[in-house]
Amino acid sequence: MAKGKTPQGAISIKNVTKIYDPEGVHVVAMQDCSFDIAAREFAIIVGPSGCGKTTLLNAIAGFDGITSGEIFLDGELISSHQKQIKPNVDRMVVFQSGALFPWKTVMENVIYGPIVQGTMKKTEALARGRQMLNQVGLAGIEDKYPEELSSGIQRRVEILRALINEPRVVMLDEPFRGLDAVAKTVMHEFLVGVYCTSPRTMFFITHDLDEAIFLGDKVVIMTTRPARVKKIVTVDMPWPREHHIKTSKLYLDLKGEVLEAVHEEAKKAFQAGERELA
Amino acid sequence: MANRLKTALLNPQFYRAMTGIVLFLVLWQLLTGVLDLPRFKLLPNPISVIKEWFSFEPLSGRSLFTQEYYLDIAYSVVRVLIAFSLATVLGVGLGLIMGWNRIFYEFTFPIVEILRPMPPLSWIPLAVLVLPGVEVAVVYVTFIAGFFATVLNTLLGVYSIDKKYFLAARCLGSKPRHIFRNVVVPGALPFIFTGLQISMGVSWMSLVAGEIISGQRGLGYAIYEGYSMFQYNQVVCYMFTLGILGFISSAGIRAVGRKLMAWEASRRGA
Amino acid sequence: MGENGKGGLDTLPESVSSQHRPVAKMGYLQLKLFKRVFNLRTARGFLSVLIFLALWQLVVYVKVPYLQYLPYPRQVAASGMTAVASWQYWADWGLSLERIFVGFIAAQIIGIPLGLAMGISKVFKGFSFPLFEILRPIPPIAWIPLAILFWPTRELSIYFLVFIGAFFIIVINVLQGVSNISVSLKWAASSLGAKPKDIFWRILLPGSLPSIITGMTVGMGVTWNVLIAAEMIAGQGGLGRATWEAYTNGNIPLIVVGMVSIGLAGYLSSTLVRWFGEKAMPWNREV
Amino acid sequence: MTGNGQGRLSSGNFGEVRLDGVTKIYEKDDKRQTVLEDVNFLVERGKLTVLMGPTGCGKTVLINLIAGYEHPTAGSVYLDGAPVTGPGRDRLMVFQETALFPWMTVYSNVTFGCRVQGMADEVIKDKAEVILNKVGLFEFRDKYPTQLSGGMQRRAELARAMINDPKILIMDEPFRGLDAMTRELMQEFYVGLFEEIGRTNLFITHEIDEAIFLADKLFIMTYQPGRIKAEIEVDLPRPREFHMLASSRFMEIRNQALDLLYEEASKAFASGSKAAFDLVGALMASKDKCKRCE
Repeated sequence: MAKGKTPQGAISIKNVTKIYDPEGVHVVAMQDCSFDIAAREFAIIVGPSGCGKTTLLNAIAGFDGITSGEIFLDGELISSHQKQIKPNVDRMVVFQSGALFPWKTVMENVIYGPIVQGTMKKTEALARGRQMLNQVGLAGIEDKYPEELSSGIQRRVEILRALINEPRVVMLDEPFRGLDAVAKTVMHEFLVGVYCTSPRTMFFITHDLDEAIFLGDKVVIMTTRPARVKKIVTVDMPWPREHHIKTSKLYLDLKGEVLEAVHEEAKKAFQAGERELA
Repeated sequence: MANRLKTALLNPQFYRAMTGIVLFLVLWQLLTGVLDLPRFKLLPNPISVIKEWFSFEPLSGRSLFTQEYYLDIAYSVVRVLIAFSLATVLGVGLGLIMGWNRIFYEFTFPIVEILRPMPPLSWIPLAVLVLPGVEVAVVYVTFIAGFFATVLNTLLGVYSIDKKYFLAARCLGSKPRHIFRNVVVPGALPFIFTGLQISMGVSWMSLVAGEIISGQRGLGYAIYEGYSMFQYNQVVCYMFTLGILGFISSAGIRAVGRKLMAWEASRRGA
Repeated sequence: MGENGKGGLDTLPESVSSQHRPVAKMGYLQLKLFKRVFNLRTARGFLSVLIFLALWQLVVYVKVPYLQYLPYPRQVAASGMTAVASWQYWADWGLSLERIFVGFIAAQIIGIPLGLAMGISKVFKGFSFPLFEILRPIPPIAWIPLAILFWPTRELSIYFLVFIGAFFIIVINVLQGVSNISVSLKWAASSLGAKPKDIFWRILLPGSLPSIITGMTVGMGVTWNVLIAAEMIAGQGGLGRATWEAYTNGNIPLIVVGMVSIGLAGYLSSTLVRWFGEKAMPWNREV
Repeated sequence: MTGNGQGRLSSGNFGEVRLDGVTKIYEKDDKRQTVLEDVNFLVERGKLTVLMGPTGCGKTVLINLIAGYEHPTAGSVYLDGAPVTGPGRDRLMVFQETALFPWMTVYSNVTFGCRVQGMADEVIKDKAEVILNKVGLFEFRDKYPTQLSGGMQRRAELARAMINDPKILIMDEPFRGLDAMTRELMQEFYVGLFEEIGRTNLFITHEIDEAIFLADKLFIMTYQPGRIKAEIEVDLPRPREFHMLASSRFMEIRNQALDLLYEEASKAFASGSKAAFDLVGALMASKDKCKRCE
């Protein structure tokens, strides 16, 4: 594997199956799910709740194993029934409700990775951190605690905390959920900017279809449980993505197509959900 | 500081509080001093208590201006501090390790759970007999009271930490020791300080009982001695002294807590 | 910031954890912990009790300094057997339990309405809470001399001491419970046409029930402490007294038997309160 | 517009709320904060009006004034011409955090209004059955709120409000806590219910797609002090379906609303409000040459 830190990050998922067995209740979360993500591709995963999006993320990140099938990262096996590579900086996760350490300041959070791994000396890490914060216009908040910042800014600091480690894959689990309309558009611009400056493979879970098409090179639509790939919609629009594409005909057609598929699955999941609770 | 006092003086709460306290004192004086009620007249009345507390030559030999008074306080405060710091160090340490390491928890928790319901004061007879000297026994009993409260709350603190912080730390390449120092300890701090508050309260309670029963110098002993020598004013003075010391110690813990958990303050201040 | 901005409760109440976020999960976590302990007890608990006994046996056998005066587990068991067989042992149990429940129930009957009143009317709280906060830090056992002085009979003064032990805790918990009821519940009720009495009986009381139960559970723990001290100092009969007399007669195994019995009695009464809590709040049960 | 359903569900006399020069000022120790200033606003009878604005613009205060939980410092709120004095069954609200009484079953929650009014038991039982079937919770009537999913809790609250046949139904960001799928289905259920009964509805949200999908009329509020900044007529056909989200008219309205919100957000940023800090990145982020395209 070329250790030259040139970001590769090609992921290939081969008929992954995941069966949960809490207290003997046999739940097939994912069944024969297969798809590939090219190196440095911005992949979006959409689908009804409980369709295994997070199961996939946990398997790739190394938080949880899979029942059968294999997952490769640049040709190297990282997850299968027997083998499960431990989480490391190559596969960084940005959590849904944000996981900045509330007891550390913004700078302490950003440089946590390099310091703990010993890949950078303190002074070097501080300089790199400050440079990254300036680059995205967040200079001046180095010594603030996460709780003092808006959720939009916390989300951006968490993404920087991930990127400073130069990961091969960045996985985001509905990172912009709960932000209001304006904050979301701001986050999209931020993410496009950061992705453009140093592109790397993105594994982005979301329910917001505008976000999916605006950011994605490829939108993978999952079925309801047991989850597998229902449809893959490729979005070939130029980078860096600009807001005015949202009124283009191509954009609207893609959105209609994805909306159709997702809504169908959501209905199925809803009936199943209600029955379960009854 | 000045404007905080100013706003305090202006708002009605302050006056209601004062009236409440003054009413209580007047009622107390009426019941014990003025009226001639069967049981009540045995009790010391506020005026005599205050006179005793502030006099230069108190009948009981103990007032704000006598050396005895401060000696008693010193005895009790030293004992509480020793017991409290022991309970904190051992309690927090044990609680963190139990919360962090599954196997250690499996074996130690049931033992803790067996000993915990035992009221600390039931240890007194055994402690006095087994431990060398009464002083150690009193400190031991005070320690036991605080120890269990601290262990349990520290344990709850570790369990209260959201799983995502552990996952995030591992993702960022932390080794177990990093996770312990950067996630477990800070994450459990709010609960630990809850435990310390409770532990301080319970320690004072056990100390007083320990001093009364084991007949050693200190505020608890002085209260009982005051009773047996019919110096009831002294008993009430010492009760309020204990109250004030209890308040100061928990205020102290809160202050340390606020400083240590600066990020907490920002959450409350935001 | 989901902080409940209400109630100036900055002095930390005896039992209730302080104001910041973890307090909301306190009840739930304890329940989770209690559940975990329960199934652990059946499986591994027994094993570690054996370890505890083995350790105890070893410590005494090897004559560890100071601990060599401890009796062997066997001796304690024997003395326990004789005690259990004797009528006096159960009489002490009965007396202690009676003292606990009279004092404890009195504290709830007076404490709960007072806590509710403070939580509902700001004016009343303005008058009474500062005074309450002055008396609260005084350790209950410091009340012994005044209690003996004031109350005509010994039993009454012990009831009073037990009352003091539980009273301050229940008032603080109820006050915390009432002030934490979210305002949207009160607004929703008043919009739906609820009159003040409806709001009290159907919203405020049930809403503060979880805190009342917490106050009772913690209060029970404290009252046993107070009772033991009161019995040892001024009591006649009761488990505390029995343990103290075992001490004065130098019968160490009986002391340990006394301690174990007190521990058991304390645990049983706390479980009784927790069971009562579970019954009183069907909606609170783990789903 | 489907006719007003005359079913037992509602008596059909729905209200109209007018706000006349309403101002609300909060005073804390010595600080005076003007939350709403001279708000003139009409919630039309039988229409679904949506209110949007940056966080901290006083949306929630405004509906609290309509519901009668708070009183205006100046100006007044009228319901069908009569001034609003306090909370009442003619103006019912579904709150952001669930306000179901946790200690009551679904049935007793829903019938609380009627029971407190002293209505006869059979009448209550009958009305409850109709409304619970309407929201699909009849089999869950003996469950406690904690035993329900998020979506079901919201539907129970809707039932609790609608059973009392209010003149206006106020929704304070009710779907905010739900996961996206439940949220979509709740939006569809809610707009279907509105289109069937035609009750006057005032809906608050900060999700732009949700606002346009539901609204007949969309109001954008200014940042502090809160005032009505603009009104957008949402002329999408009824009944609303999901595929409309991909229509070009939808996108036009969306961009129009987004521009208005942008202006307000930048004003909020200028005044340093924490929520507006989000905007920091956008105004300064410079995208140098994109390496992605090499």
